[in-house]
Amino acid sequence: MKRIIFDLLKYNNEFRIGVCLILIVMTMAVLSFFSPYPPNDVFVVPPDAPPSADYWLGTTSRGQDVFWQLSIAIRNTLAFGLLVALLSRVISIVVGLSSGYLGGWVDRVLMAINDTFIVIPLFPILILFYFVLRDSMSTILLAVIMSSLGWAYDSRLIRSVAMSLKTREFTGTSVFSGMTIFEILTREHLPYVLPIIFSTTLNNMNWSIGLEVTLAVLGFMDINTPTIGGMIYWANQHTAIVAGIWWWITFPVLTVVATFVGLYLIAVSINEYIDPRSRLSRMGGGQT
Amino acid sequence: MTALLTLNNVSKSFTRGGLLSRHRIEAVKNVSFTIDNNRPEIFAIIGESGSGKTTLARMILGMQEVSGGSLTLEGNRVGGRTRKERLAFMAKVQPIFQNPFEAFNPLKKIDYYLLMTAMRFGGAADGAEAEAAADTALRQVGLSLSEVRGRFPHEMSGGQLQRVAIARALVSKPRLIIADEPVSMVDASLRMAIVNLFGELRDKLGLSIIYITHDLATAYYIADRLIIMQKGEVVEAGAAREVLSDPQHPYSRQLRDAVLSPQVTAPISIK
Amino acid sequence: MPAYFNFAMKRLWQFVLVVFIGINIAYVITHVTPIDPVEQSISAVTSFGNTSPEAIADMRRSLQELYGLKGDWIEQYFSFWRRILKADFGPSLSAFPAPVTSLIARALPWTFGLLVFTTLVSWSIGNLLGALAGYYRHSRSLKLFGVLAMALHPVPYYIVALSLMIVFGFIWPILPITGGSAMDVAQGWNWQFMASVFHHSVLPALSLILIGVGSWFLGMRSLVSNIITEDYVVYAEIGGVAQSRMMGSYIIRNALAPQVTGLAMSLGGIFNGAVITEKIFGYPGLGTLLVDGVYAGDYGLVLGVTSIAIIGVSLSVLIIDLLYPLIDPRVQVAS
Amino acid sequence: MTQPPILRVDHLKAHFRSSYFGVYREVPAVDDISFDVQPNEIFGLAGESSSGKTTLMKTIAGLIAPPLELIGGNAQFSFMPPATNLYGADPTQLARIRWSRLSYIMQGSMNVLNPLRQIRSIFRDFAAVHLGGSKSDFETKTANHLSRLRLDPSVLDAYPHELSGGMRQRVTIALATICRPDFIIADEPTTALDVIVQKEVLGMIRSIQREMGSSVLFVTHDMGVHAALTDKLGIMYAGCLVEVGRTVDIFNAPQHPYTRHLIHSLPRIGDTVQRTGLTGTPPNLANPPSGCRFHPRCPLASDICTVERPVMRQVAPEQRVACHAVAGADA
Repeated sequence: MKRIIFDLLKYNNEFRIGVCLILIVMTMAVLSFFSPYPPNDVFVVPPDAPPSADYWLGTTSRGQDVFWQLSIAIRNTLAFGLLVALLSRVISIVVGLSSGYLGGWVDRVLMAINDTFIVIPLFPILILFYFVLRDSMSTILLAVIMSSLGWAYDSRLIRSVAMSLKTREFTGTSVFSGMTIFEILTREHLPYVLPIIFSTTLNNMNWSIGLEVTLAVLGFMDINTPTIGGMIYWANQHTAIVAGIWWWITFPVLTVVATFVGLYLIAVSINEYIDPRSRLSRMGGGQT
Repeated sequence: MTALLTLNNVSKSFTRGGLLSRHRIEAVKNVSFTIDNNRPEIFAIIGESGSGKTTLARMILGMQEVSGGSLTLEGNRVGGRTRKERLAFMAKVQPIFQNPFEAFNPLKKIDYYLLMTAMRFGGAADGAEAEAAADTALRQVGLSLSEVRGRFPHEMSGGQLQRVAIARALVSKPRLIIADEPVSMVDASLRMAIVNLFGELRDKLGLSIIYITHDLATAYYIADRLIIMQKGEVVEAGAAREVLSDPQHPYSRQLRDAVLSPQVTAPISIK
Repeated sequence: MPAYFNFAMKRLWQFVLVVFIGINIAYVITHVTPIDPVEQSISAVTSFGNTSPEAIADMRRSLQELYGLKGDWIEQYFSFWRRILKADFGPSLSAFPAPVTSLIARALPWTFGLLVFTTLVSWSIGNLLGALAGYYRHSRSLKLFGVLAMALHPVPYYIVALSLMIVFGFIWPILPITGGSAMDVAQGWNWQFMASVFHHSVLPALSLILIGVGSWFLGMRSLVSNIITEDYVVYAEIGGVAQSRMMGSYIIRNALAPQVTGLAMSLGGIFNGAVITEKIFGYPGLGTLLVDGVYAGDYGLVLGVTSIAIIGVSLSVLIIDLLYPLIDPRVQVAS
Repeated sequence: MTQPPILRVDHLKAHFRSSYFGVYREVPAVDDISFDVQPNEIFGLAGESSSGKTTLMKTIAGLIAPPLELIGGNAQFSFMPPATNLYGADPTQLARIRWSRLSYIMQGSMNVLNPLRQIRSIFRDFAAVHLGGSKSDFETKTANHLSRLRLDPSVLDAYPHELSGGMRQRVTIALATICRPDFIIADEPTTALDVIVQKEVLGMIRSIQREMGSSVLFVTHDMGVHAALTDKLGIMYAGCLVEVGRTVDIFNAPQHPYTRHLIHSLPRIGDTVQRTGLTGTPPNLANPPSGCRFHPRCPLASDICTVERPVMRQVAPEQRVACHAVAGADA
């Protein structure tokens, strides 16, 4: 793994740009721990101040410093994305690996459910959730709901790899070396899907952050936890664009776009690295 | 005279298609033969693609259910229902696969599989015993643990890997080895060494080998008995050299006549 | 033909399953909540203004019926399904007493038109450019397009729509940023109205297309760069097959099958995008209806739009799936 | 035998040069190889996996793409202008030659035909330009040609996946021969086939070659196929050609120790001689042994073999061998 990262850093432009963007965003997030203001307090600074030496990114109409708000918001947003991604990884790994390896009716049942989750438009369902839960919709609960909805596409990917792994002869060797199904799945097959898991984690983070921003902007989640979506929500509530407080909207948007593009570029370059075909074309000499 | 492996009218059919155009494919039809416990032999199953030979092998290994007839190892159903039964079965029957480069996980060191087999089947209580068992097995194929330890599959040649695969199968001290096309992916210059090794294992260790192949020449060279399969059915069976010297069934004859021998006789017929 | 019939039956079964599971999720969501949805809805509606006590009682009755709060849970479950199947979601609370069904019927053509148009446009343009970029890998302009697509594709619909709105609504105000047509133009099949609809749809359509083109472009480009290493392409190349034929019948044709599957699989996501885009631009479609329904606490409306969305999206997926064998003759022999 | 060769391979060298994530590798897959192919003959090329035979074929065919690089030498077809090879020829010239004078039968018939195209269209894509004539003319020509290979014209309506493996390979052969090319390059065309079908397909290649008088460069690792089909034979080991001659001479009197081993190690039905495998392992081409590349495994190796690479020597009128232990005149 260390080797892969090193190689990619040295030779892959997309990866380098992605890592730079994510490092910037993560630095922002870490800075939140040194914020001079409690995140939920309002009117701690003069409102509506444009970016200046005192307030680097300006202040909001609610009297908050955009820079420090942004740092706590991006931290929460990233944490949210990571939580959804990790939880949904668990489902997609379990479903994908076992469906691919066991085959038969287990596979048919799991994949029928899986395909259903791929097709169903999730956004109306999330909205329905909010509609009935209203104020009890906490960020953690939303993360749990989203991860139980957003695993299907990736588990199909994992399943296709698992199916080809099952037919490879070393799986037979493992069976006849006395390994249990659990050992085969975790020790023999899991290492092959790890790169996919890694890149889908990043893509899934993008997906969940995107939905979080969207839901928050509409006010369909806990708007008191500062997130990027929440910031934009408040800016919209105060009609920041019309009022000319452009910095209140622009900087959160820029930050979140940097996150999206950064995560995506890293995922893409890792995908390219693990795709045997593109790797072969770079190495060459596969056949003599 | 006790039977090691008994196949009695073994059949296998698959169902293909959906609810309405369901049709059955009979991959193996009524195959019967017995391998004796006291007379180790190399038993060749010969057939082309689609003859059902690989399906038959998978059934003998308990990797696929039998859909008709009975298939027993020392009187017990092959495979086994519980994990304990399966382990007991696998200790007696071990496979060797076609592609030595694929037989071991490329991400794992090879000795891992030898030691795992020794711990699970060989009765090895600790690491040292497992290593000793692995080393013994490797010496039976002309290698040793010190040559193999810590090496990844890509660091070895196809011939070496196939030897290690055989050694791994030997660790559990099996009674029967199922070798499915074990030399078809091995380079010609190394192939005969592997084939000869099968003969040695039969003679020195007294184990039986089911040798599945489409190559009639090596079957003639090493096998004691054989069956020839076509579309799931056994069309001819008997002592290997007798059958191949004078095949009776039209298909066996056709097969024998299609073998291209490495000698220039008449140029290939132009029909 | 029996093979196709089989294939079609399988797809149909998947469709039924999706709708079944989807509607069940909706049922479960609305029934496991600890909050009393009826009182919650009524308080949400009444907080907007003065509603007569008779109307409130009327609402309460229809809500209780709609939620299926009468009888035991089996009875509730079946009455829920009965309503869904009859497409009867009761009267809308926010536009009382207009039935939810008529609100949805009014909004549906807008969403349908916007979605079909943008999806077809972005799918074809994205795939065409992607195929060219995968085949002519050294073209500078296509590379530049690739960079743009990479920067744009991961950004969610909301952000793109918002940015377009800021640019074209405030910085350079040349396009209408809200509504489906101009207020002063009467709806009807006349030029003036059509032109107004078109004018108003530019921004919502553009934001959907921008993202769509990017993602189809990237998908197609990587597909094609894999396909050109396939044996049959290499063989056709050394066989001197003409370039145009190569591009059309060998490369694009073979990349099309996975891209059609991809289209079916991403329809749900595209619909999500449409919901939010419509809301931002005040476009009078299902998305706006859904979001406004939530704000107004209109349970029947939210449930109705959700159900229609689930059925509509899976129906579109079914149609694409059924057409798939036209593109790939191989599925007819596969089991 | 004074006829000029249709293909002259002259000190051809092609190496894989790659710099993959900073690690430079140079693999001499084709290392200084010379031989001629005469008109109207089947020239066989034998060798184990990674002996460089496929790379040699690609280099001759001009299919050189990074990381494969042409280092030196030439592969000259008689139908090309003097001193030009396919690699680097101008595209219009190549387009004229391809399929009308030079065609290919590739390894793995499974994937060489576009899965989404009917056989009829594939024939049109490849051959219509060269055969000319109206659409119905072309249809008739195609159908006639197929019947020559005992293929029913109805295969034209099929998609590749609807045909069996043997059928597909016969279609590929029909496709490669329809323009009656002067030279056909065939890379392991029968390896994936069952023996009965293989024999049939080989007979077909043979008969159509004799009928058209084309030359075939036939690559396979299967010595049985070479014995049955080819007129001349070249043996490759680790990127080098070690022996070349008439097939019948090579099988009856193999000179190079490696060739001898290849022929004698294989069992035959009807004799029970004990056969042995070769010791040692095939060399890693990225790091080949010094001197003669076969010396670590050679029973005849002496000191000179470890340092000096043997050159090709004439040992019989039409047989050349590269081995220090085999006496012969310098070629």
